Amino acid sequence: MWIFYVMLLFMIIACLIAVQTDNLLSSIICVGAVGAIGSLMFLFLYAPDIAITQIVVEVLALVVMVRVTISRDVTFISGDRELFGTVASIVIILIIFLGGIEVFRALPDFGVPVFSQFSNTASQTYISRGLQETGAANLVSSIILDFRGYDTLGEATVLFASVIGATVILRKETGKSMEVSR
Amino acid sequence: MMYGLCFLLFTIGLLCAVLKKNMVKIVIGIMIMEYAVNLFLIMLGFRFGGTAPIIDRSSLNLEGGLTQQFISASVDPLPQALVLTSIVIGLGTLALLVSICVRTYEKYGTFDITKIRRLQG
Amino acid sequence: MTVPLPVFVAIPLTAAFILPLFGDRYRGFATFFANVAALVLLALAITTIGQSYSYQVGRWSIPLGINMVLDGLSSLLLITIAVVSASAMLFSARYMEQYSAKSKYLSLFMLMTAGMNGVVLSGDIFNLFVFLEIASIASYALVGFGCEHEQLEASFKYAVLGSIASLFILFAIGLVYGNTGTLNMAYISQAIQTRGINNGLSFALAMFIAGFGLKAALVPFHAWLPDAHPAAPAPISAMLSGVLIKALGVYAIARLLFNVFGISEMISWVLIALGVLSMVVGVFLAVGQWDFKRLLAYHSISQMGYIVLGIGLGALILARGGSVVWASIAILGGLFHLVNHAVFKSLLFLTSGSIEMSTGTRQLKQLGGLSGVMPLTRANCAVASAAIAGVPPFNGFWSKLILVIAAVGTGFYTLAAVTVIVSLVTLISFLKVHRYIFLGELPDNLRQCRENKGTMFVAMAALAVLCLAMGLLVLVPSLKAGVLDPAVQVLIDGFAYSAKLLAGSN
Amino acid sequence: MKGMTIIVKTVGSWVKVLIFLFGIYIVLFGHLTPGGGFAGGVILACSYVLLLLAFGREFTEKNLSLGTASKIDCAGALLFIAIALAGFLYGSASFFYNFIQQQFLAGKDTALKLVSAGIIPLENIAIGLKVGASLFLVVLLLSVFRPEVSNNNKESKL
Repeated sequence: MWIFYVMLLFMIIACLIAVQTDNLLSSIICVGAVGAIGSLMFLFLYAPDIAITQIVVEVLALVVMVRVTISRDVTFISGDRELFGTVASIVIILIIFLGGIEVFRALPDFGVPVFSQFSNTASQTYISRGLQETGAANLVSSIILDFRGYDTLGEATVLFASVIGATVILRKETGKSMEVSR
Repeated sequence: MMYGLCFLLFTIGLLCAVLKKNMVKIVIGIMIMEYAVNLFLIMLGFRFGGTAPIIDRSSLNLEGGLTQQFISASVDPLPQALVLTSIVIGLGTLALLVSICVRTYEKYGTFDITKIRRLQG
Repeated sequence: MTVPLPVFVAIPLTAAFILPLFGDRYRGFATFFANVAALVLLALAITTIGQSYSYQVGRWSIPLGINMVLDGLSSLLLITIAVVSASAMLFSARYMEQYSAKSKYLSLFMLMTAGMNGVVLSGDIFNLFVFLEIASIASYALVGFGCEHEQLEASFKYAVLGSIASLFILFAIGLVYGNTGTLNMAYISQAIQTRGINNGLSFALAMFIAGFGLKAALVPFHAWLPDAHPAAPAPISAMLSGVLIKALGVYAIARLLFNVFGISEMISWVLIALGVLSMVVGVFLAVGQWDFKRLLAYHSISQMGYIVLGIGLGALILARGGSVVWASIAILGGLFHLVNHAVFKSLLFLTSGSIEMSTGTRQLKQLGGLSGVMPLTRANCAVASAAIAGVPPFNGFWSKLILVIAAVGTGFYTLAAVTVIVSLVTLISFLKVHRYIFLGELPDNLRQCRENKGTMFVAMAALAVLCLAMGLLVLVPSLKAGVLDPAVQVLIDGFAYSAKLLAGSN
Repeated sequence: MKGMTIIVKTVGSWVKVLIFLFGIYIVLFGHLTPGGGFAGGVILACSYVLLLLAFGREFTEKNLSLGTASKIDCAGALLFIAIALAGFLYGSASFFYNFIQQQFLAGKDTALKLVSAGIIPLENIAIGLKVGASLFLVVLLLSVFRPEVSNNNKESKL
């Protein structure tokens, strides 16, 4: 139990550093630390699939982010936006936080899975009959590619859309001649 | 309590995304929010002393069926499937946001979002 | 014959995946291909009128698998999306020739259509989120398509706010899962009916309203829209203002509130407040604008207010246990205005694109006297302006009239007055548009500009004809009973949604 | 971008193969062990990203050019949707119908074998291709991107 608290506190501290430091590179490295600890935490939460995915995605995201920031922005952009907006946002977000914190009492305690609280949930069927229905030993695989394969089609499409979008945004010749004259 | 800390992580990310004026910091804020949400979803399915939802030899009995022990110990696989999807979606969003940042930087020479607005007039 | 529902997602997705393969070499064929796909979708969407059935993907019964649900509301939205996307696609055939990377544009356009179709057909809350993300990510990229300064900044702002909204929605989905143990909307609704709404679910509902409200650009959350919609290329502005904010925002809110969570008086008041705020703030910000597309974008916020007001009013009457007839009139007004707004606002954005393509500017002060040069565009613009301002024979008039009747009939005289006043201000604002664009003196630098004929005109004219003809949807009883009434009935029935689906699955 | 030193290049050329093979393993055994198409695809992309970082852009583009990566991206996505649509062909079946499992493998004891689970391994392969190509494409695009104009701002600031 305590190990989860330690890891979560570590993540929160790393996040705070990432948010507050002025140096972009160290900020990104802190985010990397958050991701690495998060991946470890997924492993302890018995989610090895997610742990693998998280760690490789983290590596790739870190490479991309470092690539973007290194040699680009050497100036330190510090400080926040204008005062009124800042105060208003902080107040609103604090209200959301205080409202939200109460809400988690309604959930089952940490360590008691949600699906055990209800009868006839989909997850119980996935666990007890997933192997014979789909033949996949990895139940997460059987869910994402068979029971909820339609979601995965959407997921692949999201990635496709973002790659096409990145190609469009980063294309060499933009070819629009009219609005330049503005 | 764990859920509350997780929500705190979400709030930190939200604050970072809303308040900072550096574009990369805003992207970092969104990344942190994503971690928090993913963690929250996985926590919902966690079971103390459970096993991962992956069947191996030890969880099959002699007839090839599942042992009762596995069925009663496995954590919830559904949130894991959702998180796998949401990690990919997060990566897609990140790629797009970063490319917009890079393009903007090459146009303006800065990541400062308030300066960009001023330059535009 | 019933169309298998995944077709509505599979056709645009396949088109989107194929187009980048050959689109750069054969631009003409790629355009033709995309147009054909859009027209096929339109034809298929029309066959769904009056039908209602569900489809279980992969033959897994719910809640194991995902189901797609077609009912009156989905069908109405499907047709709207198909009409607007077909005409915007036709318009972009020539309009997008001025940009490079056209095949990528067509692909993103198709992805956006697929995402919206997926959202309106989904019966699973996480699946809805996934398709919402497809449509949103495609639209972030399309807003930044021009890669000029304002496009990039608008795109970044839109992408950041949109991602935050998506994460809110995802967090709320997590809370819903934690409190009900299922993701299927029918099962969630059943769980809520048996166990009632606890703290967690009401917080989730608040996060849903914030998230979808951000996507719908209702007033406290509207900051991104006036930047993003004008920055996109004109056909995309038409899609964004015409259908995207409705399919992703209003549809999702209405579906969740009426069919899943159930309505309460407080939520109805929240909706009404959001609606009135959007109407008033949007229109008064619009009056002061001198950029044609930006003005239209502010009007989008204002018109979205009408839709939400109608739906909220209906919800309030239902929650108070008032007369179902009046509630259905209010909801009818809201939904009819949704369809009407999709048609006339996309027409307005298309005319703005036509003007911008010919003259190279969209600043009202730099334009003038175009009525002699661009008579066809002017006629289309006049039709659409009359429709948005609520001038009698056009479609906008009928939906606003229904809304006013509903407000007066149930005793909300203030709301009726606000509706009428906002409509008048809209009229003034569009008189200004006509005065500065089409009347007055033709500036010297615009003497060479020419009318856009061909496919661009056909696309605009089709929408203009619809603006005139759509009044028939409420005036002819058989049309009303076939198209609009089933959609209204879905919202009025409320929890019957889940009962029907659960009965069908067993 | 010229690449790094000879040490990095030598080690990188070996490690790259290992990472690539590991990615293939993760993709192929996704239905039996943790991993799957997505994680495997990212690992495949990572092997090429290593190549990009160690050897520089020209070398990598000779191996896997932008155009090819984009085509693999589309092909993977098409393959995935084709598998999904193939479910329509069998009987009264439907979108995403696991026809191989339900029609050919039903009743056979395939648990924990490589050939099992019907369309799931095929879908894993499609996703692996798609994800690997598209993520490599993103990294390559971001490192290639040096626009034609507007470097004056940067100079003046430094």
